[in-house]
Amino acid sequence: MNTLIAITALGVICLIFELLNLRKILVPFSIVALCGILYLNSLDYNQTASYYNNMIVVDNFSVTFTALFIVLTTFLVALGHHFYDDVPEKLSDFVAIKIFLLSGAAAMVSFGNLAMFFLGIEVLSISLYILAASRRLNIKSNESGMKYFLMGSFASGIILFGICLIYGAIGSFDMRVIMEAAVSADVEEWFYIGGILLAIGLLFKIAAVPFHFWAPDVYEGAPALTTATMSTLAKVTAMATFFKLFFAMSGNLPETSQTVLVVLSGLSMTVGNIMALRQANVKRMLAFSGISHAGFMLMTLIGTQISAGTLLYYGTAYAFAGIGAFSVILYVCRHLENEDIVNFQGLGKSNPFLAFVLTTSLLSMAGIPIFAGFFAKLMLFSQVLESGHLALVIVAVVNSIIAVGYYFKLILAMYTKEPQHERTGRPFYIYAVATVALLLNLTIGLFPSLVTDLLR
Amino acid sequence: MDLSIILLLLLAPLGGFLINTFLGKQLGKGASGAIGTLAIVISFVCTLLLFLGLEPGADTKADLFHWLTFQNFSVDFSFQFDQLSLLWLLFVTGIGSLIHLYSISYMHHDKDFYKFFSYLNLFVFFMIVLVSGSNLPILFIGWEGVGLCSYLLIGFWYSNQAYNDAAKKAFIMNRVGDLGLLIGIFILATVAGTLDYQGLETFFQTKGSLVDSTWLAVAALCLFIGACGKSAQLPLYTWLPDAMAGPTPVSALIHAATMVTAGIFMVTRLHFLFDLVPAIQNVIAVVGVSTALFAATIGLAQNDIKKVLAYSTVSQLGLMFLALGVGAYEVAVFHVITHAFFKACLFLGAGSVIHANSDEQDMRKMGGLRKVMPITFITMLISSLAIAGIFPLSGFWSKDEILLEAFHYSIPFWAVASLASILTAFYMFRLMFLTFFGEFRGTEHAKSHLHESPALMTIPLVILATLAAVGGLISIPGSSWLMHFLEPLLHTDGAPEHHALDQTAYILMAVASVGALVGIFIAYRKYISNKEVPGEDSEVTGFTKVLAEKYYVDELYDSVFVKPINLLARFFRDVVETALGSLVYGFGKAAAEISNQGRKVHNGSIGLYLFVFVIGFCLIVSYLFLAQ
Amino acid sequence: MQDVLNQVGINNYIFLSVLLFCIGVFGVLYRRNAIIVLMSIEIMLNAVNLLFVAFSTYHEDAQGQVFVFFSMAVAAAEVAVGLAILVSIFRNIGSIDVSNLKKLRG
Amino acid sequence: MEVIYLLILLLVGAGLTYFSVDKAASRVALLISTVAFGYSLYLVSLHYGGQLPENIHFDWISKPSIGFDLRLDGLALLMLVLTTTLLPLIVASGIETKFANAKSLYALVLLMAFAMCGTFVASNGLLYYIFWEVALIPIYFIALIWGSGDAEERKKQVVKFFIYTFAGSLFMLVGFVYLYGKAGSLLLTDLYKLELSYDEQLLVFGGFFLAYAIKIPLIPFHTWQANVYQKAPAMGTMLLSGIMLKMGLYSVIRWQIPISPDASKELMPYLVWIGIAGVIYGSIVALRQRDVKKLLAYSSLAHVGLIAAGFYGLTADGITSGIIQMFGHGLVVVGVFFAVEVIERRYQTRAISELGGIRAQAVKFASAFLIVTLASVALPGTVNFVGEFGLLFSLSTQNVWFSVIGGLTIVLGAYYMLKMYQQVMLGEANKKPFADLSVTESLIFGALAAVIFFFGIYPQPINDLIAPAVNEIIAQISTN
Repeated sequence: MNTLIAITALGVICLIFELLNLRKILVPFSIVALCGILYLNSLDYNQTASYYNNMIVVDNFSVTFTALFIVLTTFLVALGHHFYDDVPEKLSDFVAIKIFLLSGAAAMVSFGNLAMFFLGIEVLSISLYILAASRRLNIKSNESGMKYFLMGSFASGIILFGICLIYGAIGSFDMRVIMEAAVSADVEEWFYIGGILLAIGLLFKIAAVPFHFWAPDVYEGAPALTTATMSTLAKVTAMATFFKLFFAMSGNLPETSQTVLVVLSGLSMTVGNIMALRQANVKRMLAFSGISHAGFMLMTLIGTQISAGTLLYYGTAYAFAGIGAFSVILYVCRHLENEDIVNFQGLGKSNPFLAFVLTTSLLSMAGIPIFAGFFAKLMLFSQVLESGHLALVIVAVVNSIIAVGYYFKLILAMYTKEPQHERTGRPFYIYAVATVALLLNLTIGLFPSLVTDLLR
Repeated sequence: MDLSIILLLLLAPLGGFLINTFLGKQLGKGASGAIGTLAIVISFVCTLLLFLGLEPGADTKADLFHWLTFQNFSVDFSFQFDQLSLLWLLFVTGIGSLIHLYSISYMHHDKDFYKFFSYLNLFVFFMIVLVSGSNLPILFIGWEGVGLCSYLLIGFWYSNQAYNDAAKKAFIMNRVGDLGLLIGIFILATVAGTLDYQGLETFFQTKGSLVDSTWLAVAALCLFIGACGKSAQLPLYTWLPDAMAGPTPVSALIHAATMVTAGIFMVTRLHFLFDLVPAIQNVIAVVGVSTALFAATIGLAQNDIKKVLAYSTVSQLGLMFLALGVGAYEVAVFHVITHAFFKACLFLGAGSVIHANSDEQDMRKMGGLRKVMPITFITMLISSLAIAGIFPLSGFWSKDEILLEAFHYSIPFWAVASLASILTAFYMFRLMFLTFFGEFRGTEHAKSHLHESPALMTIPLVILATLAAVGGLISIPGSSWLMHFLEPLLHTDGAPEHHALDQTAYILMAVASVGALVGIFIAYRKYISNKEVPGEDSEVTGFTKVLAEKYYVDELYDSVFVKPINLLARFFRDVVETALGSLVYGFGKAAAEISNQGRKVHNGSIGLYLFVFVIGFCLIVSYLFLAQ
Repeated sequence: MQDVLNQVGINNYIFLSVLLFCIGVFGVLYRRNAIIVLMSIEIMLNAVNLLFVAFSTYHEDAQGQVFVFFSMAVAAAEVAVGLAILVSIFRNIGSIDVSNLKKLRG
Repeated sequence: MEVIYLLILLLVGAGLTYFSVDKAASRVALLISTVAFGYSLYLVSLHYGGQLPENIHFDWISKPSIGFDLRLDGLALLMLVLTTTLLPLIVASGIETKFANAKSLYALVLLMAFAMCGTFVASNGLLYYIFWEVALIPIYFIALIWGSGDAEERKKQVVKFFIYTFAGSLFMLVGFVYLYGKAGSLLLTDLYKLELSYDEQLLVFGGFFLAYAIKIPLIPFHTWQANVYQKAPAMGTMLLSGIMLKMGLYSVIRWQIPISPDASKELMPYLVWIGIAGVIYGSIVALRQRDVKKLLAYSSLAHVGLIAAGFYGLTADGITSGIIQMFGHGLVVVGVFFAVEVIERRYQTRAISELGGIRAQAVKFASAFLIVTLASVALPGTVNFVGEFGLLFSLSTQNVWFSVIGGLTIVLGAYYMLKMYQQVMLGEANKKPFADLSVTESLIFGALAAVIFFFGIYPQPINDLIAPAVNEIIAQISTN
């Protein structure tokens, strides 16, 4: 709870900083403050508590995921230092929006009441609409924001309808009541319909097939840093929320719901990966890659013993790899019109370190060992195989193979071609974020217990 | 057995090889040749020492160290110097020494002189390993080793790709045989659990009858295939005539006297196995006698002096296999030895002739050389008489014994073998008459260079001619030293009738002698009286043409084996590889194509996106409710 | 209220809401004018709000009505953002037809 | 503990090399690899003295419970020695070539050696898998960046290679995951104890088979091989053919067969035929190649086919001989590819049609090339003969036809190798000058020849070293 308050307060302080003309130290200050909040958050570990009539429930699930979100926000804020060089007067707005976004994300994993859940998801979404459309004069950014907004609102409507039906069935928004209702035998039909609507709304947020269409367009059009936010923070948040809701409502779910999950998971992977093969724009490619990762993450919900630890690990691995990749993309495409793969040519020669970071990030996403992505996939396979879904594992394996195809397109461009552009400057924040992301990726890749043991 | 002598015997040629390989260039030709020759002479002396110190019943084995380990048997690096090995070693190192000596002069102008000696030394080394190994894998080391040296020496003049082709052909054909040999070895190892000669002999004597005779027959047949390869028998003989591409001393040493007899050696070594499978013995006899006749007929129409000798070698080897097939191992060995003498002499003599003729090998361009090269002429004449089987030269005794044994075994075999002998007499004297009699038919330039060869070359000729003349003494019917010498190994005392000098034997001897004389007479009529000279290749017609073209066997092999394999290789390379490759790419291409189609679906229209959203929504909801 | 609800029956409220919601959905699907699409989304949200209120009465529980305030506030914020984006789009391409938004595709 | 130092040495060595300068990188790498070689010999001496602990365990991951387990028995040690023997030679082979960004290249070479050594000693399935995959990444970059030929075509081939092998190994990973579900551990010994039903074994066997068949490679999974060998730089080709494909073969006897013995037994004839088909196919395709490296790649295909056939024949003799042949093949294949590199350095071509007449100019090189050529056709006296003889023998004990058909390799092998040698080396002196071997080059060939002949005459040390491991494998096959 303190964490949530502190985050919101930090957002307000950021806005005040602009008034106080302290723009120059805004980013370092926010980073330090976020680190402080991270510490604050860690104090709640192993201290389950609920606040305000169970509006907010702080447990290990929420603490660990919130910690991950804070770390990711720290990265995103740090990357923002250089990203808004052309509109310095708006820096504080963007930083503040990111921090509000974080508060929404934190609310989404620590809600104890569907009202908080709805607020959280809307805070997150509205922040993202703004960020996506934030390049006012750029038609692509506008289009991206508009598409996201229209479709996001549509999904919000569905979520709201779902909440409404659940409320109608049990007369409460409280998660404890919902969990009880889920296991009880006689409950109104609406309850299930509401659950399904809720799930579909969240499937939209994590961009699972067939609700994924917005993702590539929005990712491509949005400013790169926003794309980074969407593909790391927003995606993991939505997935964690989905997990939490699913866990709460999975009391006596019919077998068919598993089938649906298996099919959606397999479809998301396959569609995402195959579509990514022929993309020239890196952001768009990563959007499709994100769709396939959504499919992988859906696998955590499959099986007899679903494991939050696995999801946390997968999300962490995926997000760190994404941060690493986007820090390089931000660097490479700073002064360029688009993020096409050709722009990455020769990076291995001009900036070997960044090329290395991008390579490791991509290898991690592809699931190649010593990087975190490998263990993430391993645990998923292990869990799904135990529950007997060999076919899904095979699909996942085939997809991992396809994925290598497009990840390597980027690596090839970096190492086998000559640079087309002069690349100057060694922006500190980008290098720092890239380094830290790489180290974190390697650390949890070599010692996965560090993360998985947080949630047992 | 004195280990130091054995090691010296083995290692002297190896040392010679190493010194010549690494230091040959620095040493200069004189020292290089001397070291090469000396190495073999040392081995010869060692062999003599061992030979003289041989006591019946003594242990002849020398274990060096452990080599291969398998579950049910193991192979040691060990050698055995019993009667058979020593006999072979004697003529290998003996003739080897002479040929080395000869080569010093013969190869004097070659720029790779030292290489030649290093290869020759290596050859002798492997030959020693081959004959003195005490088990089949060691024999196989020598077997392949001599094959390698043969390859190196046939292709000694590597600038000429035709020679290289011949070398390659020799090696590959030998390997076909080697595969057979290996399979035979494997079966023996599985059946008997040992590959040691003594162990095998014990096994076959005690448990031979318990073993499934099919396996024994297969093993024996496979081993015989190996022998066919090395000893140039049908159908694997075609490499030997081509092997004449090598320098003449090589032909003398490797392709006449020693290496090609390895097959006979091996069969003799494993006589206890072959004795158990009469069917295979029959096969051996048939192959031997057919080869003898087949090669002899080809020999009739050859004009290259070395090719004639080569086919003669194939034919003689066929006779030896006939002897093996009829179970007369000691007779085969006897013929091996006499053949080594006279054939080495013939080859060296041919070398001498070629040397004098400015490297011309075509007999149509020779003639009348007896006046210029008397020593060469006389030594070759003696050897030719010996090979033709004229009393009392060595060839008479050995060939006669083979015919005798064949007669006792089966009269058709005898008849064919006799025919081959008559043909031999004919083509050998065709060679002699064309080369040494009449007028010189070469160019004026060549004529001015004609000369008798230097002493280093004639001395070996004389020694070999002497041996060819008197070598038969080691096994004169009635009192055969050779038979007694080999008796501990071959246990020939069980078959005394082999050497009974009865009336039949005398008649056969007379028939054979008359036959030989007839052959010589025909040659005389044709080439001396009528002064015929074989025509140009293009003029030859009819059956002679078939003979001159060696029955088109090479062409047959080419179209049955070589071309199809190469065709298959092309097919694999161009079709199968491409197909497999594109199959793998196909997956990638298909995925990319689906991706391209999918991109059309993602057309940027919010309406479509939401439509799919709603469709998906409806599908999920309806599935969840309908499926219940 | 309770009486009215009892007379009409909760199911009818649900049907009405669903109907309204579907009208909203079809509006979003078939209209190209961004403003109308926005309004359709509002219809969807308000359909739900209606149902919230109905359920709230049905359960005699105030939470549902409180939730309506939440959702209205959120919807207002959303629309504000949406209109802002719409304005900047209109400035850039001079049209508010969503079918013109096809630069991002493939 | 000791073996960990070796791994650390290679890893740190890779780092040192990367942070050295381009000019000195090859020497740094050579130094490190030589030290590694010496150290592995020291390990052998410790092993013989019984002072080398066979199993090493560190806690690593708590859930799933995976330890950092290494196992250094004779078999693993032999593979380690093979790797560290070849490594200095491979590094030395590049010393005379100027590479762009040499420090990265040599760092990758050492990194790859590190991963390969790790693969050989890892005794926990996951650790093994990680090393296995990590070994793939350096070779990918080595082939991609320092390879030869048209860049687009090379890219295509190298990516294909990576995806293909990666695809195979993922199925192995599924196999491991499955095994973990059954055994609750991935420790080799635990997996050996596992009693799986036939169908379960079949599943695991199949997963592993895809990985190994592609890596080794067996036909028809070989299509990456020739092209990558051709495109990769000499060093990469040597690493790939000399060591990396041994990883696949090694894994067959260490992981695949003992874990799924019943499936192996049931499938034995088919697997052996696949291996033998590779022998014949590889030999025949090699006959008509235009590029020397491609020819040698197909010859390698034939050789490993025979080794695989020996392993899948499931006899102690076959496994022992196969291991010896792995050792021999590693040496020889490095030798022949180095010979090609020597030619390419001087003539800038590998097209057979453009070569010939080298023998007349470079006697030393001709002899060296001939020696490795002959070793490749398993002439007695070379370690390859010991291996091939044993392999064919072991196959003959299962079915004589195995060894008759498989034995055709000695005929066909001689055919294509000698044909190649003739076309490349013999004939009229080439018009272009060909400098004879330099000192470094001579030393590399000399060292290879020495090892080839020594173990050809005296293979007993290898036999002794691997006998316990082979017995364990055989026991595993026969008890289950």
